[in-house]
Amino acid sequence: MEPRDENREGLGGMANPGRYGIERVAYWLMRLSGLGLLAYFIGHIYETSSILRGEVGWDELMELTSTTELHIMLVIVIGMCVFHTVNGIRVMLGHGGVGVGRPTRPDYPYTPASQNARHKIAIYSAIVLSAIAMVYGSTVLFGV
Amino acid sequence: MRDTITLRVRRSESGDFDEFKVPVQKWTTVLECILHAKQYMDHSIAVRYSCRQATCGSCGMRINGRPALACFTKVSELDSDTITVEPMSNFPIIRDLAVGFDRLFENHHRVRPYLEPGDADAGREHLQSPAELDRYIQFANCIKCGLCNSACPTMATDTTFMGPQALAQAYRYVADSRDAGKDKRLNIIDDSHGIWRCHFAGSCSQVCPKGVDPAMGIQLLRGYMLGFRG
Amino acid sequence: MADLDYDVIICGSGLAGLRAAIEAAETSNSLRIGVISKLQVMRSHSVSAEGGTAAVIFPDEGDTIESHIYDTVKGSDFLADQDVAERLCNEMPAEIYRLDHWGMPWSRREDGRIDQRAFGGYSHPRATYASDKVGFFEMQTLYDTCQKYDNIEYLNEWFATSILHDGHRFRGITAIELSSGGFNTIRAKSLILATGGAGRLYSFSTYALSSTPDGLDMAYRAGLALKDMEFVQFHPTGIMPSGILITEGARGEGGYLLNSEGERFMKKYAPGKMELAPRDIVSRSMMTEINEGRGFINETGASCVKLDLRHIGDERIKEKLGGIREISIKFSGVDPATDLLDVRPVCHYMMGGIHADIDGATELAGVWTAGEAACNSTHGSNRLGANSTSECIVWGRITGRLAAEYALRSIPSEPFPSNLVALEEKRIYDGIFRGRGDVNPYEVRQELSDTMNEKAYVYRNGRDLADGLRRIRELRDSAWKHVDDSAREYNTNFTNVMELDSMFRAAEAILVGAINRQESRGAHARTDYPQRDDENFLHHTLAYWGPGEPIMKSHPVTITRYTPVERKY
Amino acid sequence: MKIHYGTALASVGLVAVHILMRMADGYAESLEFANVVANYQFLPYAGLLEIMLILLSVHGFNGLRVILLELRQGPSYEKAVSYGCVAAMIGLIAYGTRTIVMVNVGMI
Ligand SMILES: Cc1cc2nc3c(=O)[nH]c(=O)nc-3n(C[C@H](O)[C@H](O)[C@H](O)COP(=O)(O)OP(=O)(O)OC[C@H]3O[C@@H](n4cnc5c(N)ncnc54)[C@H](O)[C@@H]3O)c2cc1C
Ligand code: HEM
Ligand code: SF4
Ligand code: F3S
Ligand code: FES
Repeated sequence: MEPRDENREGLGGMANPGRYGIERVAYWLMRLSGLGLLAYFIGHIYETSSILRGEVGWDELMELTSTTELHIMLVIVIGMCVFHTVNGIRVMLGHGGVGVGRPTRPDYPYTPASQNARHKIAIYSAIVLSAIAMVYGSTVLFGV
Repeated sequence: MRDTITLRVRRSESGDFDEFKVPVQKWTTVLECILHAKQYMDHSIAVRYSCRQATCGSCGMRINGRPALACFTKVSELDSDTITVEPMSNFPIIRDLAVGFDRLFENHHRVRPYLEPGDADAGREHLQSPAELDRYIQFANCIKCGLCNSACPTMATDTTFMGPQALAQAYRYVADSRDAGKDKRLNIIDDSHGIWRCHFAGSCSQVCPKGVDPAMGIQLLRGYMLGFRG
Repeated sequence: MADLDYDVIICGSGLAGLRAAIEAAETSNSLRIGVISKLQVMRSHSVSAEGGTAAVIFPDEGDTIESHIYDTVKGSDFLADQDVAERLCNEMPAEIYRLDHWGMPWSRREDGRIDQRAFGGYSHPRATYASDKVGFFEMQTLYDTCQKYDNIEYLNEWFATSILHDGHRFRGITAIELSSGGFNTIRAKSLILATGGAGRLYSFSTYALSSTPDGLDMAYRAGLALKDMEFVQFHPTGIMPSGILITEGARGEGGYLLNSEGERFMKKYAPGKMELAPRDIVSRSMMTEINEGRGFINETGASCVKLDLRHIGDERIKEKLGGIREISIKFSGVDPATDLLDVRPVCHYMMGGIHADIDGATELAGVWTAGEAACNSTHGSNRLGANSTSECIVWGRITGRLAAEYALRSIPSEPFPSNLVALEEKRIYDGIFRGRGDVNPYEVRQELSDTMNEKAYVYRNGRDLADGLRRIRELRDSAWKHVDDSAREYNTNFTNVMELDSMFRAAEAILVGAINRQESRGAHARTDYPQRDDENFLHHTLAYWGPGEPIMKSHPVTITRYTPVERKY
Repeated sequence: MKIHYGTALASVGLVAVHILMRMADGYAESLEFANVVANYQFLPYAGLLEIMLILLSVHGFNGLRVILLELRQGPSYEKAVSYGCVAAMIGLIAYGTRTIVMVNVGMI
């Protein structure tokens, strides 16, 4: 059966972070940053290979990548990298069952223990840390 | 307190919304609104229901965008003059609000949702302490309503993902002190569309009406597979 | 028109149906077993059962099977068939353990043994429980256990309409697949009818909205008798305004019933048992209090009394009564740990049903019946709480085994009654689906159930009952038989009309039975005949379908060891 | 997925070292040709780069593969995605390795 016949939400459902909690936002940022980093990583490998063209080639590339646009990109990459790493550590712990609470008899109104403060704090920290890193990164890249 | 609201029902035939003005009181549930519209305004609305007390799992749908049980959502809680009801996403639509559950039942079946007998004496009870009971009882609360599967982002695109409902049930039996079938079950969910397709997005737990917290069950289960837990 | 073929077909997938399916599947793995349900199988009404399942599992603490039997018979106001009650009590303990081995999350004592709680009408705490979601967990356990067997197939959301037989024995059923609207013949060698109770005949009811008498009616139209239909149980504590059940377990855990003078009025009616007297007695006491002006008026305008659970304490309520805590907070806005609940007697159980013997066999070869749909006379004129899930499980097993064995040896010789299929198709499509009318069937259904509520409630009298019967017949003769919605897929209007059609016949059987029974016994309390009359009425009522009116007969009660005495608590 | 977690965990430290190197002697200096070449020719650092290259390629392309597998299903699609990602991964590793090895042995 095609996903459409199944009334699947499709990409939009996967990519819409708005309707549920911060956990869903984290999920979405994680994917986005993973893909972003991969793209950067590929670019980066290509970039560094210019060293094979000697000092001239290298400097040429350094020149080429020192534009404001690319520096902004780089700042975003820094942010993604920090978020992805910090959240990645959280997610790995979570996936291993660490900090997801422990089963007990649920009482109405039910609050899912896995959606707890520890994880929310970790997500917010990841966001804050990546913001700090981005600020720091821009001071280095753009010089103050 | 409002005394009428506008109920917007997504119809499968036209693909559009039909609107109904329905009277409400303090206790009126969304299911009662739908039934009022069905019984007195437009018979042809198709909706599944039975127990009207959040135990049978029939009436899952999207209410103002979020998956919820119609019988367990009061109009007064929604705090809105219009209520939009749509079929649960990630399930094939049969008609209007009624969706097909074959896949959910199949996935539930796949995880061997029953005790694998150990060497206990069949003529009497297993001893199980209240603390041991508490280790799985929340997962046993699952009413198979499918709301979790409707909210999960992996489910939104992956037609073969087992889904939080089934995975949580796998955990329910693994965590039961009377069960001897853990290895078999872990083997089944260790599939390319099994447990690894959960990314701990947590939406399943946020919409579950019974406090099952499938996200927790899945991560604890994965804890076994990653060697975090014995 | 598709044609399906099974060895055993089980109609209804509540506790009785699923227990039967497992037993049949275990009897032989060469049998093909079909479970057909008008709901998705695991959503059957049984999931709503809350309080407990009765069994004697603590003989070491002084409980005895003998006492369980006597409590059941006394509770029934001596209308139970005593050999049947005996069988129930004897078979139950093993079933509790079997459920445990199948995964039932029974609530436990500290030492790990299965716990039990007090329930109305018992001389020992005997209700085995799993918090207050017994039926739900039992359904889950049975459904999940069914997943072990490859020879069980599920027909989810198939509405059975009639029984096919060749004049000698059962040959199959007809059914409509809801998702496609297709009309089908299902051939089978044996049938177990486990279609549950029909409490939606009453508008104030604890039952699921799907609990209608279409299953009973199938048997009735096939010529089988409905037995003891006049005995309808009213549970004392239906919460206002929804009528959702507050389990007897709430009183089992220590809850009080209070009148407007703040008095535990049960001391006047059953000083020995107080709130834990059998349900018929508690419900009558409540109605007496209300009728004599000592009730409360709920926000909705209906009268009620109060149920006080506050002294049980928040923690114990959460542990033992979590389900009703959820229900009262959600549906009535009342937290039982801090406030009183408004409760009123509510339609809860039908002692009557398809006439069956001690094995669950009906009058037609190849057809068995189990659970609430059946009347094998375990409960007589009043069922004790927690005995119904027990009955479902015990007779689920018995009929599952017998129907499977019958299927293994049955080779029908008569030709298949295809003419009956054609007749049924005509009845449904010409008679009902394409009927003409301008009266809204949903309004008729509402009125019918309101009438039953008004005229055949806790206290009855000849005039009201006759009035009710007249009203029901008027409604029946109005032009309601039509379906506006012509879609084939998932046409619930169609099933609603089918259900309504059956409700008329069942309501008639109840009312005629109640009019004829000029005595008060168990749940049937006539203000014009307030005494029990063993001389004239110590017998079961049978109703057979007749062209104008039901044909009423009587059937003897089996009395083995306890002679009827006055019932006092 | 175990590979995914393993590669992630292993790279956390390495990426940190790699980035800290950029910061240790100032971002701009660290990127001067001579410094970069010196780094490459310092065997332990070249080793670090190589390991990181492998780990992150595996991690990154496996991550991409996961997302693609969740987007659509079907045996041929899934096969194509898996082989495609492995191929891209090998390609990237080969390409990166070429740089590292050549600079390391002084082939510039
Ligand atoms: C709120 C509530 C609480 C209760 N609590 C307790 C308790 O604590 N202890 C106790 O012992 N008892 C209790 N009871 C009683 C007990 O739950 C029921 O008697 C019992 O569950 C009935 O089970 P069943 O298997 O006979 O039928 P049900 O569970 O009612 O199932 C009927 C089945 O038949 C199917 N069906 C019906 N008609 C058709 C048709 N035409 N075609 C196809 N399928 C059809 C339905 O889909 C359903 O699957 C309670 C009852 C209520 C209402
Ligand atoms: C070094 C620190 C890193 C850590 C701790 C880390 C951790 C993780 C984890 C745990 C996941 C799985 C997320 C999930 O299943 O929901 C993941 C996904 C992913 N990672 Fe990383 N990662 C790191 C660096 C990188 C880098 C540098 C790249 C780019 C090459 C990358 C690319 C990806 C991709 C594409 C995904 C898939 C996205 C997803 O499934 O959500 N990661 N990472
Ligand atoms: S886990 Fe919760 S949301 Fe999912 S099916 Fe079960 S009860 Fe419904
Ligand atoms: S929403 Fe889906 S991704 Fe996992 S935590 Fe729940 S199953
Ligand atoms: S009707 Fe049963 S869960 Fe809503």
